[in-house]
Amino acid sequence: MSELSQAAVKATAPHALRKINTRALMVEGRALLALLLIVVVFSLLSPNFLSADNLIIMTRHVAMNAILAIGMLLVILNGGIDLSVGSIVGLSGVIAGMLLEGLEIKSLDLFVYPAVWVVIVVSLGVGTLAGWVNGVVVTRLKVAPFIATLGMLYVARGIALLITNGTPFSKLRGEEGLGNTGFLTFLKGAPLGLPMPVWAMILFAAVFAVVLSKSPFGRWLYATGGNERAAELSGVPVKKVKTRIYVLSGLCAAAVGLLLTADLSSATPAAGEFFELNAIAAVVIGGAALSGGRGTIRGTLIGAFVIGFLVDGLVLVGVSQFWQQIIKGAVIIIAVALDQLQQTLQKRRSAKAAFSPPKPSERVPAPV
Amino acid sequence: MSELSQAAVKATAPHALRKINTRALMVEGRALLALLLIVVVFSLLSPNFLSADNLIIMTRHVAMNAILAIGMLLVILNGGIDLSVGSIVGLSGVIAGMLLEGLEIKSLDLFVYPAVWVVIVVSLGVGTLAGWVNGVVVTRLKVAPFIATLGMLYVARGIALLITNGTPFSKLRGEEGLGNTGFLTFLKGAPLGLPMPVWAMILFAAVFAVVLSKSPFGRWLYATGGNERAAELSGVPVKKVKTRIYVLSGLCAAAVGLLLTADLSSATPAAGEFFELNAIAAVVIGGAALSGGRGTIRGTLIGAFVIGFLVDGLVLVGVSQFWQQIIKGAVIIIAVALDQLQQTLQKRRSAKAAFSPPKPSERVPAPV
Amino acid sequence: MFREAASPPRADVVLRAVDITKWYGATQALKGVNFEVQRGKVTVLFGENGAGKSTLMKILAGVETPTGGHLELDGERIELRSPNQAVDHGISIIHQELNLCPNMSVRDNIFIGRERTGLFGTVDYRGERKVVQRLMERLEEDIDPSTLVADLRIGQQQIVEIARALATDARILIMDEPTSALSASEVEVLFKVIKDLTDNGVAIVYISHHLEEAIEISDHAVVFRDGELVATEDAANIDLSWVVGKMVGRAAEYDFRDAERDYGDVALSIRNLKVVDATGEGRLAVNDVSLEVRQGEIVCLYGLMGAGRTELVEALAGRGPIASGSVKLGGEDVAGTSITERIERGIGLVPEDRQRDGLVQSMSVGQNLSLSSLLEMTRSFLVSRFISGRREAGRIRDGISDVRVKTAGPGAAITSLSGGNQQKVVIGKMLLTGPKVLLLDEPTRGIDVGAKGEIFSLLFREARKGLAVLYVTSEIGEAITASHRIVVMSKGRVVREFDPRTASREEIMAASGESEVGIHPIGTPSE
Amino acid sequence: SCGSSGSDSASGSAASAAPASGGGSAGGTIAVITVDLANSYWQAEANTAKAEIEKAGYQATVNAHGADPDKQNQLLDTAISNKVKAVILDPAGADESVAAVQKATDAGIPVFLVNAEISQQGIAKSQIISNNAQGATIGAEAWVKAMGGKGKYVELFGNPTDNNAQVRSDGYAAVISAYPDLKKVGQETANWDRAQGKEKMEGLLAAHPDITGVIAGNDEMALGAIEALTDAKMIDKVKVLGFDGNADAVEAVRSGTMVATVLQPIVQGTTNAVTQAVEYLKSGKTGVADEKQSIDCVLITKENADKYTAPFVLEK
Ligand SMILES: Nc1ncnc2c1ncn2[C@@H]1O[C@H](COP(=O)(O)OP(=O)(O)OP(=O)(O)O)[C@@H](O)[C@H]1O
Ligand SMILES: Nc1ncnc2c1ncn2[C@@H]1O[C@H](COP(=O)(O)OP(=O)(O)OP(=O)(O)O)[C@@H](O)[C@H]1O
Ligand SMILES: O[C@@H]1[C@H](O)[C@H](O)CO[C@H]1O
Ligand SMILES: [Mg+2]
Ligand SMILES: [Mg+2]
Repeated sequence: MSELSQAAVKATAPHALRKINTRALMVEGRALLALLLIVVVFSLLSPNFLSADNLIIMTRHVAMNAILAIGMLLVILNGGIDLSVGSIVGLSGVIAGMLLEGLEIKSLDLFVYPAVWVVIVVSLGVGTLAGWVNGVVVTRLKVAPFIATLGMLYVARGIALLITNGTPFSKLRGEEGLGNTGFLTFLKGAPLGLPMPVWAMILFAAVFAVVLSKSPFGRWLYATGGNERAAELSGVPVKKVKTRIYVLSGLCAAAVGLLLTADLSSATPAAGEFFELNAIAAVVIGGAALSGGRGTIRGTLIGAFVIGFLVDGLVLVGVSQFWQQIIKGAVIIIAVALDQLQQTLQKRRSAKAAFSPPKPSERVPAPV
Repeated sequence: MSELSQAAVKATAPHALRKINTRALMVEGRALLALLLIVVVFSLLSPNFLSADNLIIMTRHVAMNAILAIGMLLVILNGGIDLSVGSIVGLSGVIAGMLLEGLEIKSLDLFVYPAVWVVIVVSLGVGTLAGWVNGVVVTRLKVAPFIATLGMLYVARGIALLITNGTPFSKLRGEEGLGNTGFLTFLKGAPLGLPMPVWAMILFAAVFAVVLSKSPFGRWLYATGGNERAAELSGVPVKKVKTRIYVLSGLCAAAVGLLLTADLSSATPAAGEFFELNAIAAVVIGGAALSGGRGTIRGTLIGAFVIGFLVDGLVLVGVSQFWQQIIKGAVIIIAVALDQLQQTLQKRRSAKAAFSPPKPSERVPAPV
Repeated sequence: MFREAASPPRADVVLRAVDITKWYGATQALKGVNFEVQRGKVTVLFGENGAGKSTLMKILAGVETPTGGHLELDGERIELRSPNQAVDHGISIIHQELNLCPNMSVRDNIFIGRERTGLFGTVDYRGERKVVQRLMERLEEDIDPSTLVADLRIGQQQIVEIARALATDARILIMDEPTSALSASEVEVLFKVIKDLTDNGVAIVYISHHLEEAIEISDHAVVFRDGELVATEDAANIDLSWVVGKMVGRAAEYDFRDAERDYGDVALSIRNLKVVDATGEGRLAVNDVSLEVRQGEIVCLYGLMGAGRTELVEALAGRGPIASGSVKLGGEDVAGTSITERIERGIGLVPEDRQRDGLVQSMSVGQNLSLSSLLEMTRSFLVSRFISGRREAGRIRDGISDVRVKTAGPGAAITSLSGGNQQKVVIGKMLLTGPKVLLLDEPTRGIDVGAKGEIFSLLFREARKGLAVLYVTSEIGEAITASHRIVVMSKGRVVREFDPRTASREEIMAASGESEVGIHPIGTPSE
Repeated sequence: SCGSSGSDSASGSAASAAPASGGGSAGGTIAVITVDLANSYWQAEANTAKAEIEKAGYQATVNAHGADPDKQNQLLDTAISNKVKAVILDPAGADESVAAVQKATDAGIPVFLVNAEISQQGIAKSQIISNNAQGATIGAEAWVKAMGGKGKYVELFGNPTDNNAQVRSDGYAAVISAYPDLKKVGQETANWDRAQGKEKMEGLLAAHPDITGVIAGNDEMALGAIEALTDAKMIDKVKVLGFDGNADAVEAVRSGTMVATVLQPIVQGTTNAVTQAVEYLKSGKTGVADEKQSIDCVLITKENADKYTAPFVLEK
């Protein structure tokens, strides 16, 4: 089998039958190369870039996008897209903020202060619910994912704004007497020196890497993305898989909503605007195909690091705001174009190989 | 032939092989229904909705989105997407603003004030160029349209910001002495009582309706969107078609940039943000498939009217900002879901028709 | 009509379909069919395209639900709502169209939806891999379980489909055209496997448009026409003419052997052509091919799957790049020209995969027909050229009657046509461009005997008018009965030429390397 | 000490990669974080800050958070990594910015707020804000006078997630409530934006063709409204009030299409912020008693419009 195709196998089907090999690495090579380049360039331009503190800070920034991107990867593997994640980030954060400030039950003239774990569960639940609605609209009403989630982008943001009436919730600390403290300390903590979002990223990445590579669900997902009809005929519960990925994407978005709320110590309805674009970019830079069936968690993480380090690096070395945008746009295109270029080059190289005479050892007497 | 397939034929192939018939209308029927519903509801809620003045104003609002949507339709017919149109709107407007304020040629210590037609041509040219770059990145570098145009979204916006340095150009009136007046009067005019954007919409719609239905290019476009490989083997110049549609989409965006600049009497680099989402929504509500090959100018116009009348109507009757978003999201989903539902129902109906007893007149004596 | 209703109930019937009807919208695909499957026997279905064979099979396999009627398994009424339910009942199917996920490995494809799970519900890849290895051994194929399906050629993909069905250990195995992409030797292996299965009591339902092959394997023959079951017969009592007669209701013309005649000038001349394998495996798909086709001549390119024929004709049509060598059309070199330009100059291709490369499914019959020659149907208006509706309609009408497409009209959806008629549209599209050389890649794959006859009479008619035809086939009978010259390719090279009037099947097959079993990479210097 | 490469100036002036020159013995970078560089108000804020910082012998980096508290958070993180000397910040929300400012302060980087406040004191070194309530009051008074104390009007509201939007709206309402003959018939959010201001105004005009007044939360929205009114040929009948005092608005005041705008002394405020920052870096004190310093806004009408000499600068 050719280098290319072997590599491709590893990329598309990351089932851990074999150890990681050099060929497998080559596939994410382009994104990895971009990442290395970014690291090298910025560490030359700024001595602070590679400081431990800055690395941790940048990784925390990356983490939020990476978690969203992991959810987005699932959707993209299926051949869909989720434009609503940014709005779900905002919505779930706002729900948490609202619950922590206390719910008034008018009819009973009562204020209820749910415990922190309830707050977290409910917020995650709301995000998951929004994702489920996406899934149902896509599978049952047969609305294209782009449109279904575009609708949800507006709806979820509108609901977040309605709930807050535009003003953020900021009493997130809770009160001892009300039994609802700990939200901030828990989600803003940094066990073993790593901030919570980074732990969350590691957790999500690990869980989903296993799910994708080891579980039947993972295989079903790659199958539906590769050929939905074939998957269906093979007995894959296509609709269930599809619904579930939107649910999971909603869950990822809700988790980011919570982490972001803690990070800002306030829940604002505008949180998460345009996050979807960065998440999609991370997934695609990480080697996934928007048509579905191709992509890995590892690649997606690399993609998230490329974007995060790039954005932070540009600020760090003091590139002007306007140039930051231009460079970001160019890097997104170039990173993906490199991928294509490399494939073309590889083809050309093997074409050349077809013409070159066999090595002496292989040479056989030519029939005259 | 079944009703379904006939309807489908008409929908996918609006080429005037036959006259418009009722079945063809039914395809855009759902969007048309949504539009009628919007008109009815809002005219009941507000006596001003159907006033001549308001209709003209709303149509002007619709026009901008409709022109973008026409360009977007071309791209979507091809199975692509163009996220950069909003940024190109901003860029081309800014170019016009810059030229009207005069170009300083430092080396000659000279200020140049181009004539208005030059300004218009150059601005359209810049937008077209941006579209061409999109096309080249998609066809030559083989970057997925979503990514290529996402990159351009950032790059074009960044350039617009760089040019203006953030402050809008507002000396658009020009000066008699400099020979550069007339930009505003021309683009803000209202010949025969219809504002210029409306005329532009009519022009673009008419030209592209003819192009799509009557020209080889139009047919090629439907073919590449329907099955690119087959189109290529049939001798369709696939890459040329593809590049050209991004060019045309850029041109449409540039035209909107000029109209918007005139409308606001100032050129701001932030103009056009998020316009792409409304344009895409209009195209899809109008019955086009994001997978390509299906869609019409007429449908797209109806889609643009649905969105525009909805947004303006909600303002008119005084619905709160937050509810406006929720309703907009819901309407986008519902309009597209209706389309799917109708197709399912139609299938079921024609299946039933096959079973239902023939009408009395057709009835033949049953063999006992 | 229903012969089997009158015949005595057979022993050993495992699966019975009773009074099955099926409607698709307003089309009735099955009109009250009664059908039986017997333990340990091969039941073969014959019928023209669109007769309803696949529809019935899909119903048996739980893919489609019947509009009326029911199924009985071992005498008990069953309802199948999904393919998985059918598999649970021991019914498996190899679909007519390939249903694989190209982005996944052979192993994954074989176990999608039926994973073997181990500890904690994780997939047991190792176990699956072993099963796949055993299946490949049984099918005598050298395919590694971790190969990406996209990297397999179409015949190997069909093997994977077969392996997938075998992996389910079915009691009833339905094979809907399992051999359309297989070489004769692979077919032989498959037949061995089928024999093995039937010996173990498995019931087989088999469909193929390769009539001779199907007759060879059958125990019972069943013939469908227009959604009805029109004949059943024991294998012992049937032959080719019986089958054809029942299928089409008349004897089909299927022998075009011409008297020797003079051909015109050289229309197509290929010199030392080399084409690199597009899958990037670093070898030549077409290796130093030289060939000439004259006006009025029909040349058949015979060979095994993977011999490089598709690469050759695609390179001629301008799809793939030519690595070296020359291609001349009427004496003019076509080097560096695009597909579009080549069509203009008079060379066009009817591609191998009709659905993927031949048709624009979202367009009508008429629009598909006119797609390649739009520019000739334009008139200029103001600044540009526009399609003249009248001229186009006229050309389309001519096209439809020329190639005899059975359709409700030019506005009908292309997907509403039967496979054979779709193929005629693709051919008609190229004929409308007024070609000097027509290339056809497996023009009769999956097409019934009647349509095959029509397509060949069409080609011979055009050839008599001066058209040069180069077509690819993997069916030796076709090569012998419908060509003026047979060129055999193997491993990227032209190995021999034959005169169909004098050549024997055995000679041709031997030249193609048919007798060797298994697959060897092309261009390896091992010869 | 600080090795950051030169700042490619946002104002586009020749990139000044030159190391800290003259003045400040220490040198180093001061980070300016504003809201939106595509808005002339914040552009003025950023330009002033940069110029003043460089005048004082420091380098400046300029970034914008786009009213996104997360982006603000990240920019502050990066500033901390960059070991900047101080931060001049126009915060993204009063509540949402508290934690971010706290973080910088904890990292030993003093933060000086301009334009908008945060909801806690004792974290930032100074909060120099224009007195939005006072500004809204004087603006509304001038507008009420022009209205003759009666008539129907509509309001264009700023970005609802920005607390200045509410403060200004409340300030207007407080004044207007004393005039029962002034009736508010509609309100729309136009997110500080000119294009949205125009579109929303057109909708409001269709619903209420008989209005005679418009109050807007800022100049951009007011300018959009003026465009709409001009197109509808109603500009002579309708009194428009703006807020900010940007150049286009002052031009409109001069030409009579805008009744008045309220100048936010952002240039002065920003200058003060930089001065205090520099002082603080030298002496550990800002030199001003109060953390919260509010600067009164100034009304710009036709009478004093010619004293407007540079963006957001009104000569005494
Ligand atoms: N969905 C969108 N549609 C249109 N324009 C958008 C969209 N999202 C972002 N933009 C535009 O892109 C530009 C930058 O957006 P974004 O907020 O993603 O960049 P950033 O803040 O520089 O990057 P980051 O958030 O990754 O640090 C802005 O001008 C914004 O208007
Ligand atoms: N999904 C479908 N929708 C509509 N019509 C269909 C569908 N599938 C099959 N048909 C129609 O049902 C009829 C029977 O088709 P079927 O595929 O069973 O034929 P077949 O005998 O298998 O033909 P072939 O030899 O070409 O495979 C045809 O007229 C076909 O057009
Ligand atoms: O103070 C600023 C400016 O007035 C701007 O124009 C809008 O946002 C406010 O916060
Ligand atoms: Mg952002
Ligand atoms: Mg079939």
